[in-house]
Amino acid sequence: MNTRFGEYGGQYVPEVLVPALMELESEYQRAKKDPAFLKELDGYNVNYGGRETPLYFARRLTERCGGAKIYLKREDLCHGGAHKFNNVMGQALLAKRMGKERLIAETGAGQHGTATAMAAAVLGMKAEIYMGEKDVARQRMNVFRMKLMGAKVHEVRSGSKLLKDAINEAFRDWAASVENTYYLLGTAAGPHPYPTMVRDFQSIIGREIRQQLIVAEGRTPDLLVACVGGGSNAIGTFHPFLDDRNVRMLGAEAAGEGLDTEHHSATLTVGEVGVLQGCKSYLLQDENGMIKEAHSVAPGLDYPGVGPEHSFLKDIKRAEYVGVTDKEALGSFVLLSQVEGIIPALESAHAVHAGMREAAKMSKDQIVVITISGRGDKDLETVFDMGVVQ
Amino acid sequence: MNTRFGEYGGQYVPEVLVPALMELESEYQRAKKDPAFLKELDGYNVNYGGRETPLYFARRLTERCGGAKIYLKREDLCHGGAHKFNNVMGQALLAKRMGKERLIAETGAGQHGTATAMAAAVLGMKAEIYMGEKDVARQRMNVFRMKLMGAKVHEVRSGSKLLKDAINEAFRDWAASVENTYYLLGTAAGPHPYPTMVRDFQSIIGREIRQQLIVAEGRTPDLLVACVGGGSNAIGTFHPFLDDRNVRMLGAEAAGEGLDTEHHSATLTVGEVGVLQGCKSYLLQDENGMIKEAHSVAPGLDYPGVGPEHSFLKDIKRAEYVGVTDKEALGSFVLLSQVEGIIPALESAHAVHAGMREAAKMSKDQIVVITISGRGDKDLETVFDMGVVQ
Amino acid sequence: MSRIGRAFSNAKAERRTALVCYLMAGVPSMPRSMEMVMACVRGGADVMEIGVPFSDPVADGPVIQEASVKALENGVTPRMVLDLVRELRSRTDVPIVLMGYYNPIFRFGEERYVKECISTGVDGLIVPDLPLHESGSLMKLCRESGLDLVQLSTPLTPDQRAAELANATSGFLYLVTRPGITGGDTGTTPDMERQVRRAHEANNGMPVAAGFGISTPEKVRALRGMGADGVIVGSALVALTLDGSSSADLEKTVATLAEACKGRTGEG
Amino acid sequence: MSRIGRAFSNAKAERRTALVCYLMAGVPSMPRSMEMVMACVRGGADVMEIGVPFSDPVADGPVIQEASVKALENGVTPRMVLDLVRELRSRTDVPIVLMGYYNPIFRFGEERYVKECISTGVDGLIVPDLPLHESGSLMKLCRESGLDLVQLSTPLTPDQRAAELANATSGFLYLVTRPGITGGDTGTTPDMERQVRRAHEANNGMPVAAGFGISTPEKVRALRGMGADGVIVGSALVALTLDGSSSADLEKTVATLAEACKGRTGEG
Ligand SMILES: Cc1ncc(COP(=O)(O)O)c(C=O)c1O
Ligand SMILES: Cc1ncc(COP(=O)(O)O)c(C=O)c1O
Repeated sequence: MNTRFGEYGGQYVPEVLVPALMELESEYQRAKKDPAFLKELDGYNVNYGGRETPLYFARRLTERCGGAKIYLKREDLCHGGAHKFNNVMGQALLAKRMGKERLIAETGAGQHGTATAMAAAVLGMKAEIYMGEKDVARQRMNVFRMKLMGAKVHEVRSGSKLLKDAINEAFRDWAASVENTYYLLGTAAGPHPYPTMVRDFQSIIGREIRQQLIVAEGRTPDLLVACVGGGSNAIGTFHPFLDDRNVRMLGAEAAGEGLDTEHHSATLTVGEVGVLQGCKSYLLQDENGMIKEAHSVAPGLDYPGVGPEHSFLKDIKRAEYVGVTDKEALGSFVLLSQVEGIIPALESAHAVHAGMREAAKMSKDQIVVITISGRGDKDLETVFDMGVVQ
Repeated sequence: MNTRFGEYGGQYVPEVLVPALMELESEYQRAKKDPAFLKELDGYNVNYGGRETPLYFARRLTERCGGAKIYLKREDLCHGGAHKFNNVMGQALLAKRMGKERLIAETGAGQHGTATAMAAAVLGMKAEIYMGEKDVARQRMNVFRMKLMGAKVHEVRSGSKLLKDAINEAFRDWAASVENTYYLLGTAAGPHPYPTMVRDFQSIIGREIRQQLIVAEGRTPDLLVACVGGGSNAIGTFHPFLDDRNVRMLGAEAAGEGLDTEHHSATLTVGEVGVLQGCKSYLLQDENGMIKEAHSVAPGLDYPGVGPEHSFLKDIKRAEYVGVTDKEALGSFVLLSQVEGIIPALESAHAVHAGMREAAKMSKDQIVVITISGRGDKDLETVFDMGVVQ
Repeated sequence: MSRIGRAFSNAKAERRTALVCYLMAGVPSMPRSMEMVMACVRGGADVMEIGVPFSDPVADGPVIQEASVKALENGVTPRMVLDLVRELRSRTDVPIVLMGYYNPIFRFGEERYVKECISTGVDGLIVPDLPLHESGSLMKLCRESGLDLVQLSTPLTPDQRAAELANATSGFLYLVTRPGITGGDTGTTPDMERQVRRAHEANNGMPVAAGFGISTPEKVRALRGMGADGVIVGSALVALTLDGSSSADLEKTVATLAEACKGRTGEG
Repeated sequence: MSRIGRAFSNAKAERRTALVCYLMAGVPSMPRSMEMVMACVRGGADVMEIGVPFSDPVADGPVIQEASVKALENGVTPRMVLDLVRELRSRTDVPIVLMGYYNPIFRFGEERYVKECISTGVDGLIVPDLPLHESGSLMKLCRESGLDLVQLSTPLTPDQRAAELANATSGFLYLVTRPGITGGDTGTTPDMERQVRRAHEANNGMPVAAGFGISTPEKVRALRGMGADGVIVGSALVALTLDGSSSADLEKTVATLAEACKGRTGEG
């Protein structure tokens, strides 16, 4: 299996984890060709996760933009409320197959942690979730959801006390527990084989889009848009279309308070190549190679790294990446709620903004598909406190 | 159209609303036979609402009970998070067809109000929601969701300041605005034709169960279980099976702090026949016919009346109804979260308890279907404050 | 002819518009209810409408809702309202109509309720949430025992149904001045004239009384000008029983309205 | 033979286990770093391992994490660590290994970094997040310029890979005593003996030093008994630079450990 996308990716981990990653790679290779595994995963996707998710023609949003037809891929309707489900279910079943009884995971906003807790519950496994102290404080309800489903939540007090540090802590746990523990990484980053494996599990998004759009419009889209945190929902959306040269791809990163400030998470747009948490990719770092704190109003985008395949797609210009500010994202959060009755996750609101901007420039017979990676219920408190409405 | 179910139902409303109800009845009669209307509704159900919802075989819950196979009908995966969607979408499209531009609705927990706001947004209509002052205070986030989607929320300060009073206020608004306003009632109660119409829109639940179970097991279920507030998710579950004499039906009402206390909402189990808000049915009332305040930890069950069809089904013994206490419901709220990774609405947790109790008494080759009417995210704060976990 | 019918025909004979006054039983208190009703009678009420409180008065605006709550807080029951009527009967012959929602009647038992009404001296019933097509059994009982069951007709009522209501009502036809609930300020609809006319055309002998939001002599005169045989004043009077006004104040207000019922028409 | 190689063979010749001491550069402060390193040298360290702080030290436990944070707060950069080595070289000949994560090296530029290491007097590198199969280009540069690149081997490493590591490493092989991160208390695995043996079998000339959680003379003696050529003490010493201990305290602790490196084996 190729461990890299161009120069990006790799396996930059302590030696103690190398055997586990190799075992994971070979087990994953076998599983993905095993019809029994695929059938079991498909069963959970359909009967438990609520797949397939709709591809919804957003008539009013389209009229609003006055350009290309806008379709929304509704990952917000997945069980748990986000695309995180797709990856978690796949990996949890893989863990079970590997005989691991304990799952560990990092979480920022709490979405991946919740999804992991959920998968552990339904499969009868143990889950322990690492979460930065600051995130624990601002995502109280997601912490409670995890505990409710029986997971143990570890508050991480090291470093910036955010997602990045939760990942570090999860790696530290794994280094000590790797024999009986499966590290269920939440995005298409980290050491090989995670970027490939997570992308494969998330590619159900793009595969469904393809089929659904064929039925609805008889053709492939002109533009795919998704938000990029670690990059899993975006790569899941893009990957099945990589060979379709006429399909453009646009990733929306968090420009936070602006690309000219220190407060953003626009790794691909303004970051520089480096190595973090197992892989080589674009990073937010200072001149000495120290990792910077990321910022975004969307907790799921608040990560200074990005999945290596996106770095590759950027370099070869197969996909474009743009920054969307907190303010712009909040604007489309409200707009989509009012125009379509869909409250998107703040993360997804970044994609909505970027997608609308493009659609407005395109002609009426063109088609834009925006992936709504999750629902915004988790963000209501944040947006409420900001006084955006009333 | 028959306005009654046995002696129950009818049209006990001020004369000023009679013409509107008659118009509604005839418009609904036409719509439900109009393929264009049905197609449009189906389109929204599938592409916007995420139907069909899964019928999930709950393996671990089944093992836990040690009796009949338990399937869960996953209305929690509907857009908005509850079965309320089915009814709201149907009625909102009907309102549009009738040329009404303004929707009004009552809401207790905020679920129906949220669903109405959502439908108004996606169809480009105005929505105004009546909600008791006490409910506004305890369901802050749902109030925000409604406002976010552009709805106006009226705090109702009359009477007990709860759902019942919100309904009164909605009727009062309607009496004055009936010419341009559609009253989008949220459950299978109220004056004819609401109980029939809401039941028809919700019957998609039972129709899907039938088809899905045929695929999964090749037969009809032995027992259907659903919670009963106003009764819409239950009647939607039951109705398509009424003619299948071998299918038992069980409605779970809120026994609150106990049927022997004053704090419950067990209308069918211990109420008496009367007339409230447009229909004759079982009610919680005192010896002078004054309506009593209902109580349940589940805000959506907190209603002293019940849809008339359930009163009829109870009398003819076609369905049974049992009370489930707050404590029992909280227990299954936690249990289902931990055993299946599904956090049910507190309302649905009543059905889970009743369903598990029955399943345990049945044999392993029998089948119980429990309708999970909604997801529990809205209830996390309540349960959290109760200190149920940790 | 019932006592109510006679009250309307007497008024007509005197070229007056009959004045129907509404008060909520037990407001401001059960003992003072009697005094308040008598004040209306002294002020010139031709018919008294007495409200039976209900927990969920869906057809009523804020004032009468508040009065309902007050009455229920004062412990008023349907039984006590009947007792109040019995006592009133020892002091006045004014026709008395009980205005109350259906559930308490249903709960009391329609038959027993009608019997008690007759025996205590009630002349008629208004049940605001019991439209014609739901009132079959109660209407039958009322007819059999000579109790008037008053129907309401509204500006939205189609002609045919308006005619049915005019024919089905007894005592008088309650013409609702506008879509909505009791109380508030109504600009009387010009359409009112047409409504009165169609009611008279459908049942010429039946008096037609207009109500909802009638609070001033001007409005009384306006309705008088539109041909109404009676006017019903509710929230305006109930408000006085809630705000601490004396029975003398109430009597004065009623007297002013009664004066308007005789005056020249067409103003306001 | 490199300076590191010589340090190990000298110790062996003296029948001692070589003592490798780890300190974080810039802790407690940049000026006092020198003093602390020299205390270790005086206490009897055969090799000094100097930590280059990184924002995300994923292989380290709480003590070294804290030291990293402290160093970064003190403004320590890779450049400053190299300067520290340059200064150290005017005072001691002790072999110096820089222990630091890969990204700062990548950012500095592998080639430039290796060159600066050589010119300032660094003898070797440990890069805890750069496993053998990712270290190709750095290893090539190190080989070319005579800088040792130390590989780590763990109890979970399969035999074949352990052999590869033993052959690929230079200076010494870093044997991790147990799965996990630095610091904490290790019950040294009995398996350690087998690990040392398989390393020696794969590459008999290569010294094998055991590290992770070695904090007491007892543990040193135990590892000595299992055939380790060296022991690496990190968190236990770093802790002293964080808790306000003096360089004299540090020297005393190192001396006690150095004593254990000579003692009879098999105890503890
Ligand atoms: C709803 C939602 N969208 C997007 C993301 C970003 O992750 P990724 O880029 O891996 O899809 C997250 C991460 O938590 C999320 O919760
Ligand atoms: C999730 C959920 N379940 C059940 C109910 C009860 O309503 P019904 O009995 O009409 O299904 C509600 C009402 O708000 C609800 O929100």
